[in-house]
Parts: sequence; C-alpha cells; structure tokens
Amino acid sequence: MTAHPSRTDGVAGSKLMTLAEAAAMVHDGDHLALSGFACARNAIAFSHELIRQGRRNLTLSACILGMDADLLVGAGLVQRLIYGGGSLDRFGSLQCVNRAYEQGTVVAEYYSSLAVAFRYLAGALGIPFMPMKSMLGSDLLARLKEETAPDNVLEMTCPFTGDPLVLVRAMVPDVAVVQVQLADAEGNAQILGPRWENGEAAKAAQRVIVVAEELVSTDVIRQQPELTVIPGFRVSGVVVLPYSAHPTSVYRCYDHDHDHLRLYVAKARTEEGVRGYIEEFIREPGDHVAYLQRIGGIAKLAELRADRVLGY
Amino acid sequence: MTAHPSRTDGVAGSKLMTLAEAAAMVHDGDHLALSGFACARNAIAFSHELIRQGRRNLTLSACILGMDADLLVGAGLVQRLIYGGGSLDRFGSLQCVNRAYEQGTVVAEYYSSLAVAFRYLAGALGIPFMPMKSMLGSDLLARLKEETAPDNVLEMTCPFTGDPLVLVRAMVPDVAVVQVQLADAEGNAQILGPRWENGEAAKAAQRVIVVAEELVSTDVIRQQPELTVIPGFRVSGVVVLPYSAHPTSVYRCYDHDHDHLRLYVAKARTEEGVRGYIEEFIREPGDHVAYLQRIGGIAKLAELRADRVLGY
Amino acid sequence: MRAQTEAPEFTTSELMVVVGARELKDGQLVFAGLGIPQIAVALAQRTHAPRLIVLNEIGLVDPHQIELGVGNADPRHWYRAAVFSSFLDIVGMVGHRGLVDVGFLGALEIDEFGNNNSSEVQRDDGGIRRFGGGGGANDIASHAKSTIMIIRHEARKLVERLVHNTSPGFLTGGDARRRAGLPGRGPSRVITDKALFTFDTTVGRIKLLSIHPGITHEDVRVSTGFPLEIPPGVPETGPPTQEEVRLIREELDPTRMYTSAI
Amino acid sequence: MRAQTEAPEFTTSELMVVVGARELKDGQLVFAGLGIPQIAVALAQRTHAPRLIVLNEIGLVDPHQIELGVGNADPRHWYRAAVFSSFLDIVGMVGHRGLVDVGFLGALEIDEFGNNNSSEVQRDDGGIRRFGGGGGANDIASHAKSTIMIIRHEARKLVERLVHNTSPGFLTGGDARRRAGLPGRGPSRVITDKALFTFDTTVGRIKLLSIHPGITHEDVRVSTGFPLEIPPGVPETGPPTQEEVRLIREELDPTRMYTSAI
Repeated sequence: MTAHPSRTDGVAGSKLMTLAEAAAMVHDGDHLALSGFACARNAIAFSHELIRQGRRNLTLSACILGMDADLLVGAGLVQRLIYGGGSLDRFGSLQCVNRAYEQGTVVAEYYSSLAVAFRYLAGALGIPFMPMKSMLGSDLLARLKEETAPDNVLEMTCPFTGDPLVLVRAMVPDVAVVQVQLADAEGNAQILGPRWENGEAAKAAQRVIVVAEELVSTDVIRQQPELTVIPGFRVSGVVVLPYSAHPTSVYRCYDHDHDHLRLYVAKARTEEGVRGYIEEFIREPGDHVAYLQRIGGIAKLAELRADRVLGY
Repeated sequence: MTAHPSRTDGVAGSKLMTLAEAAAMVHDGDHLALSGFACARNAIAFSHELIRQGRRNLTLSACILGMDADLLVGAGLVQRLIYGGGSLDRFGSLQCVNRAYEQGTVVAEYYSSLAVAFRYLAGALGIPFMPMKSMLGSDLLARLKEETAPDNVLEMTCPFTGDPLVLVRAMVPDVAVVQVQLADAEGNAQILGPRWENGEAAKAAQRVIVVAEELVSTDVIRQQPELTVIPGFRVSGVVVLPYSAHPTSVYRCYDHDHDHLRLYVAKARTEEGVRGYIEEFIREPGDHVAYLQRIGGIAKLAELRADRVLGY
Repeated sequence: MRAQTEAPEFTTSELMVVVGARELKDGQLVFAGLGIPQIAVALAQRTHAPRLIVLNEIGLVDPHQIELGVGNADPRHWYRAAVFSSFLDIVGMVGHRGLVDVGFLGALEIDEFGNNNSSEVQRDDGGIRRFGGGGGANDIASHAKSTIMIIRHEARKLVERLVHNTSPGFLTGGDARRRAGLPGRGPSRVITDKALFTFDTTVGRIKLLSIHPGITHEDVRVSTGFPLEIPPGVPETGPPTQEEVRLIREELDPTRMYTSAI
Repeated sequence: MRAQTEAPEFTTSELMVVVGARELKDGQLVFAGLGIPQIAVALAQRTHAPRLIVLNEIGLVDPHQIELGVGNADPRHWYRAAVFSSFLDIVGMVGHRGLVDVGFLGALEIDEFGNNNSSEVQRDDGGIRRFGGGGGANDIASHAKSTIMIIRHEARKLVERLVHNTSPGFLTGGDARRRAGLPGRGPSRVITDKALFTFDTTVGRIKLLSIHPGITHEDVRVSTGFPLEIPPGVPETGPPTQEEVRLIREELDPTRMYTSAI
C-alpha cells in the first residue's frame, strides 16, 4: 500500500468558520452544553456572540457552571439550567445564575455533578439511562422528581442486587461548545490538562462547535492522537480565536485575568451592573478583537501568557 | 506554598516487584482480566509465569482474546472465558481456546465485545449493570441467559422509553494485568496507541498488575499526565520487563515476531504440539531472559525494534 | 475470470473490492476490518469518497496506512490516525450511539433474512467447529445504519438455518428486527464471489441484485442453500474500471495480500 | 486565641487545619477542595502521611502544587499531577466506585444527623439565598468511606432542620442511611472554629469530641442550633505543634490566604 495521497487540511473538509457563523448554529430554544469549569476554559467569546445575536430561551448544561453561563443568564438568554454547581472559584459566586434561581426566572434542574456527567455519558453511548447511587435520600432527588425534572429521573430496585438505584435519563444537547487548545481544520480537537466532562458532553451532543486557541495542521494532531478528545467527524464548526476564553484560563496558553474577573464580580452584583458590563464589554466592542483591546490589549495579553514549564 | 519535598520514586511507595512475585498475586480460581487485543500488547511473560507456577481454575476475560489467553488455556489453567472474540489476526485463530470450547473443557461466556466492555465499565463505575441494545434477538443473548451466564444478563423494558433493553451485570475481576510502555515505580502507567478496554478493565479490577517495557521517573509521567491510563493508587505491583509481550507487538517499542507467531500457530494445531511448545519455550527456559534467548536472542530483538517515526 | 469488453482483466476479489467501494458514499463513517473491506474503503477514498472516515473498534479514527498490516491489532493499521482511544469510545460512543453509516461484516453463514453467524459451524461428524467469535460484529450489526456482508458463495454458507445467530439481520423477516428493539436498519448488501445481493426491507428478505461476469444462473442456484428467486433479466455486476484495477494493484495491495484470489 | 503551654501561638484556622490533618492516614485517597482542606492535606503529606493521594473531580490525581491557586479550576492546582483525566474517571471510577477514603465537604448548614446543605439558605425576608450548589459534594457524601465537614460554628448553621439536604449524612438517624441504599459509611467528623465532632454510628447522630482551646461550654451551646449534650469532662482539642505551625506559615500558606483568620 502506498502512501495515502496526503489529505491536506482541505481535502477532508475544512470546517473553519467565523465566530458569528458558529454562534448562528445555536438556535432559539436549543440546549447548549457549555465548556468551562468555574474559571477555566469557558466559552466566553462564543457566549458574547450569542448575546450579540440575541439568542433566546436557551437551556444550558454543565457539571460545574462558570462565567460563560453567568453571562448568558445575566443577559436574559436562558430559561433552564441543568447543572451540579457553579462558581468563579475564589473570585466569587455566579451571581446572575443565583439571582435568576432566587427570582425564579430560570428553571434550575439541579443534580449531583456526577449525575450530569452520567446523563451526558448515556447520551454519548446511545443508551437510555445510567443507573447510579448518588442522590439517594437527598433533596436533590426529591426536587428533581417532584418539581424540575420528573421525566429525567426514576428510582428503581436493582434487578441484580436488590439495592435501591436512581436512574438518570440520557441527555442529548442540541449543541456542545468546547473550548480547546489545538484543533485542525477538520475539527480534530486536543485538550491539554484535565478534561472534566468535555468528552462525554461533546459526544452526547447533536452538533459540536470547537473553539480553538490555535489552528494546527492535521499532521500535528496525528503525531499524538492519544490527546484527541473530539474527533473531527463529530464537529460541525471550528472557530480559531486566540484568547477566546478570557478572562478564564486556558492551560498552557494563558492564565485567568484576576483584574477582569474582579471587575466582573463587582459589576454582576446587581442586575444594573451586569447590564452595564454587557454594554461596555460585549455590545460596544462588537467583536472579540475590540473586546481584547478594551480589557487591556496587547500589554495585558502578554502579561497573561502561560509559562512554558508551569503551564499557567 | 513552597515546593513539595520532591517525592522521589521511593517516597510515594515503590511497587516494583519480580515477575514471580506479581504472578503470585493471582490465586487459583481468580478472575483475571487480560491485556492484549489479538496479537498486540499481550501479557505473554506474565502468562508464562502463571504456567510455570501452575495456577489453576482461572477465569479469563477480555473484549478480544489474544495469544496470552491461548497459552493459558492450552496449558490447562482455565475453566471459564468471558469474551467477545479472539484471534491472532492473519496468523490464525486461537486454536487452544477454540479446541477447549469445542471439547467443552472451558465454559465460554460469549458476548458481543461491547457487552464485555460495558461489564468492565459498570465494574469501574461501581454501578450494578449497564443497559444496552446490542445482543437483542441474537443467539449470543439466548445462550448467555439459558446456559452460560443466567445471572449476568437480563432483558427489561426501558422505564423511560418503553424500548427493549439488555442489562449486563457489572464485572469486577480479581486481577487485571496490563501491558504498558511506560510506568513509574508508584504504578502510574501510560499507554501509547489505542487502549482498547484496558482502562475500564483495570479500573474495574480489585488488584492491578502493570507490566511495563520501561521504568521511568515519576517526573516523566508528570510531564504529560494526559497519557496516564492507570493511576498508581490502583496498582498493586509493577513489573519492569523488556519484550514482555513478545511475540506480540508493543506500539513504539517493538513489532510482533512473524516467525515466532507462525511457529506457535503450527505447534498449537494439536494438543501435543502445544504441550511441546510450553515445554520448549516456557518450562525449559525457566525465565523471561532465557525465553528471549531461545526465540533468537539479541539479534532477533534488535530486528524487532520499532522505527521511531512509524512506531512499528 | 475473463475480462469484459473495454474492461481490464480482473480477479474476483478485485471485483468484490470494487463492488464494496461503490456502495460507499463520501463523508460516511465506516467500520471496516482487514482484507477486502479495508481495500474497498481505501479504493473509495481514492476515487469518489475522499472524506470517508474509517473507524476501528480497537480505538482508532481515520488512520492513513502506508503498509497493510496483519490485522486490526497491527500498528501498521494505526498509522497517522487522528484519534487513539478505546473500545468504549469507538464501539460505544460512535457504534452504539448509532452514528456508523456502514459496517462491513464477515460471515461463516448467513440466512435469507441476513442473519449472520460468525461463531461456529457444524462439523461433518456432528460436533462444533468453533471460530474466533464475532467480537464487535454483533454491536455493528445491531446499531449501524447499514451493513455489508462478505461471504464465499457456497450452499453450506448461504443456508436455511444458522448454527448460531451471532449478528441479527432481519431475524424472522417482516418487522421482527424492529420489534426486537434493534436500532440499526439492518443488512443492506451481501457481496459474494458470484453475486451481489440487496434486501427487500419491507419483508426483510434477501434479493438478488446482480450476478458477477462469467457466473451462470445455475451456478448461483446450486451455490445458494436457501430458496432464491433469480429473475431472468437480472443484470451482470459492472466490472472494475482500468483505473480501479490499477489503484488496487499498484497502490492499495501491491503485494497481492488480499486481491490475488481467482 | 491564646497559645497553650508549650504550644506556639496559632490562629483558629491553623488549628482547624491541624485537626483536619490529624484525621488523615498515610496512603489514603482524599477528596479535598480549596482552603482549609487543601492545607490540611498538604500538612498531613509533610508530616505523617507522605503517601496520601489527593484527587480532584476536575480530573486530577496527586498534584504537587508549588503555589496556591484560586480554586480547583486553577492550573496552579494541577501542577505535576500524575493523571489528567475526567470527571467520570475521578468522581465515577474512583468516587462512585467506593474507593475514596476521606472526602472533605464544606457546608452552609448541617443537622445533628450530619446531613449537609450546600445549596441555599433562607433569607430573613423568607426568600431563598442561593449558593453555588454542591457540585460533586453529594457524590462524595454518598460514596466516600468517611467525610469530614468544615463549617463555621453558628446556631444558624448547625441547625435542627436543613433548608435543603444536598448531601445526606445519616438522614433521620438509626439505619436510615443504609436503608436508603447509600454505599458510603457517612460523616465521620465535623470541624468547626469552636469544636470537633464525631458521629455515633449506631444511632447516626453527632457527638462532641473536643472543644477548642479558649472556647467555653456555654459558647458551644449557644452557637449550636440543635440540642447538644456537652459532657462535663469533654477534652480540649490538642493544639498544633510548633513544627505544624511553622510548616503552615512558612511552606504551605506563606501568603496567609486561608490560615490568617482569627
């Protein structure tokens, strides 16, 4: 067998697109699985664009929500949350998420984080549910059954062991957005560092959008295919956009931005504050480059760059 | 926080042991999850040692059995097989396994390969079963239910969807042996190339034995922790033994040995032949180095070494 | 086998490769093991389906081999893959998830409903002769959108009753497959060394599509162990083109590992 | 707080760190989030438990930080880990698998049965004040062999009735936990800024183990919202040693991020 006629990045089908094109793949009412974990690898630029495009009635899901979810809720795009928890780590809590919860403006389908991961896993495997023993006896389960998600959880006696079990239903998000370090034009995407539930969420979803810090030749991917978390054939769109998770961190690329996270937390304390933030940092700049300019430009970005050895 | 007093490979607890010590961790009657897939990354040296130590009444499991299973069955150590299939690829079939099956000297609990992987997954996750839709309507399921494993499979109507489902019971092997490229003394083990079901099988098992081609400092592991398939805390013993999968291949280390595989297949055609093989290549040499000497020694091993670019 | 007008000389296994390749569409996700399926997929990628993606249960996506290996487990088969992962990732999260477009399946026996035995056959002395086992074949047959089976055309292989239904086709026909809860759409083609079959999905039964050049109706009839209607006007299987034969011989299987037969 | 004889001066949070560290044994697998648990674990590793392994739900095994981070999601927290994997690998294949020896849990409220609320509290106006949510806390509480809870000692936090039972302890006491099917053994310690508690596992109820130096019985009583028996002879919590305080101040938390309080 002679060499395969080198599939250049074009032959196998480039999925490169603009942020605006990618955000347009999320429709009003869609269920969007998010990428971040607290203040790491959040889909910030992507969320900005959803806000600019005025998407509505979204359902968001993640094991642990981060700033991307807080922005989308703060901007009024969200009607339901499926999650286990959320925070901005030491910077503070997700104030827009918590406020919406307190005021009842979102339905909060609130699980143990593993239950969310299991719902993605079932979706990814094409099985209808996963059995588990978390949430037994808890108010998490009681509230899901009675209020927020009676169709998505069941209790059952295990037919093998006789033990009590919780069954959590498979979840198939309409779209998963995954923020990664490296991708090729076909969509083969590699994540460095811990992957939390990104693999299962992406493989459960109907459509996957990869937002990559760096575009690499498919040769780079194929030199170490062990790191490919999402295969290109699962991906509908690839957006290459440096610093697209700012002010959250991307391991081996850049650190979180303390200053900006503190500023955000101060603003998000009130509804008025968050409206001001959205105006100042999302709508007025109008695109990602202008946003980066506004948060401190080249000097700030240079300061955030990760150390090669430490990775942060 | 200052640097952690560098945990040298000793501080965190060395698990290095001899092949004989590791094989002694498998007891008569144990269920052993094997490492190989057809003629790649088989636990050959480990199986040799089990044969030399005269272990009995073993249960073996794997999605796809390879030469290690064939040897153990050929040597009469095995009473039950839990598997999806097996072969030596183009070199031929697992003649000892098939002969034992035909003669009824082993119980063959025979699934679809995914069902085996799901049984490991359930064991690894600590859940009692996995639901699936493979095997519906097949004789695989009928034979499991009626003959070989009535306690390990059930049919059920999905309480969410109303669809027919097969439930396969969690499997917790007593021991998993995993053949890897790199491990540190604590047992953190990295696999290069595809991992088949090695991760789930190891995480399902009560005890894990890692057989590594190369011992590395824990610093090497910690430079790219994305590749660590088995964490050290799951591992009971680490055996460092080059060419321990010969004549099967270890990606990026060495190729399979055509000559020896052909010789084995010719011998394994009859019970007498396999007895002769075991005498000549396992009992008489008495240890792994003498075995390597007998199969061609340094010249043969040099010939098998993998090309750095190709990996084979 | 004799060449047809304007077509080159070709072997039966080359024809089977070409027939397999023609069934594949660009962009499809395909499970293909070693031998004719692997060459068929490579041929499709070099001709009309450059974006076809091959999966392998061992934990591979889209390898670009430069040498033929001895099997799935041979690293020659993994070269330049885009993903190295696991059985669960490929057979679970792609296969069981229902994303596979085409799965190739070998067989020891098939019946008229496309049920497939890859486990064991009856010996002449009444005993069982065991083969390797289906591995992921049942998973593919249960979940893939379509399956293509490859089998030698003999009356003891195309049989009325299987020794073991390893990988269900349409079970007892009609809507039995759907009622059993199998998500995949079932078998779509059978490629033998004498003919090409499809399935009538309303009755869940095999149907002759074409007969290979040089093969007589009588030959097909006596080589088929279940009752088979051979319509008088059944077409001849289209022969390979010169370019297809050249690709197979010069680029895809230059050592004639899989395509020298007959 | 005043130092005890022969003991150095120490802050309450330093004492809590030391109490936490003493509960850990060498070789244990521990889930520990940021703050006092993380420092407690690091202290145990530097003293009597060098082989203790820390897990993090984000997909980490055994990191060796050289700087404190802002949270689990901070790469400072991941430095030199032995494994980078996934939520499913850690919370599923270690946590749900039942292998975790000790899980540290924060809490907004706990009750006398060790049930733990990390979701929301009642506002004075009757509304709900929502917090981040438990994340993996319920998973840890359900499966770990033991859990250690850390909470500020106030009557509105150690309560008779939780607003939300996020992470079950012994539920209604007795064998209610076992009957519910929860595999883990339930809560083992509560560390507050005033006292250390254990649980009587036969009745599934909290029990005072020691009171921190300088804290009166009356102080504990009024700061506890459920009925609590304070035996007259209840011991005083042993103070940190000089070496423990030195390690905390000079090596583990030199910027006093978590251990300056009180």
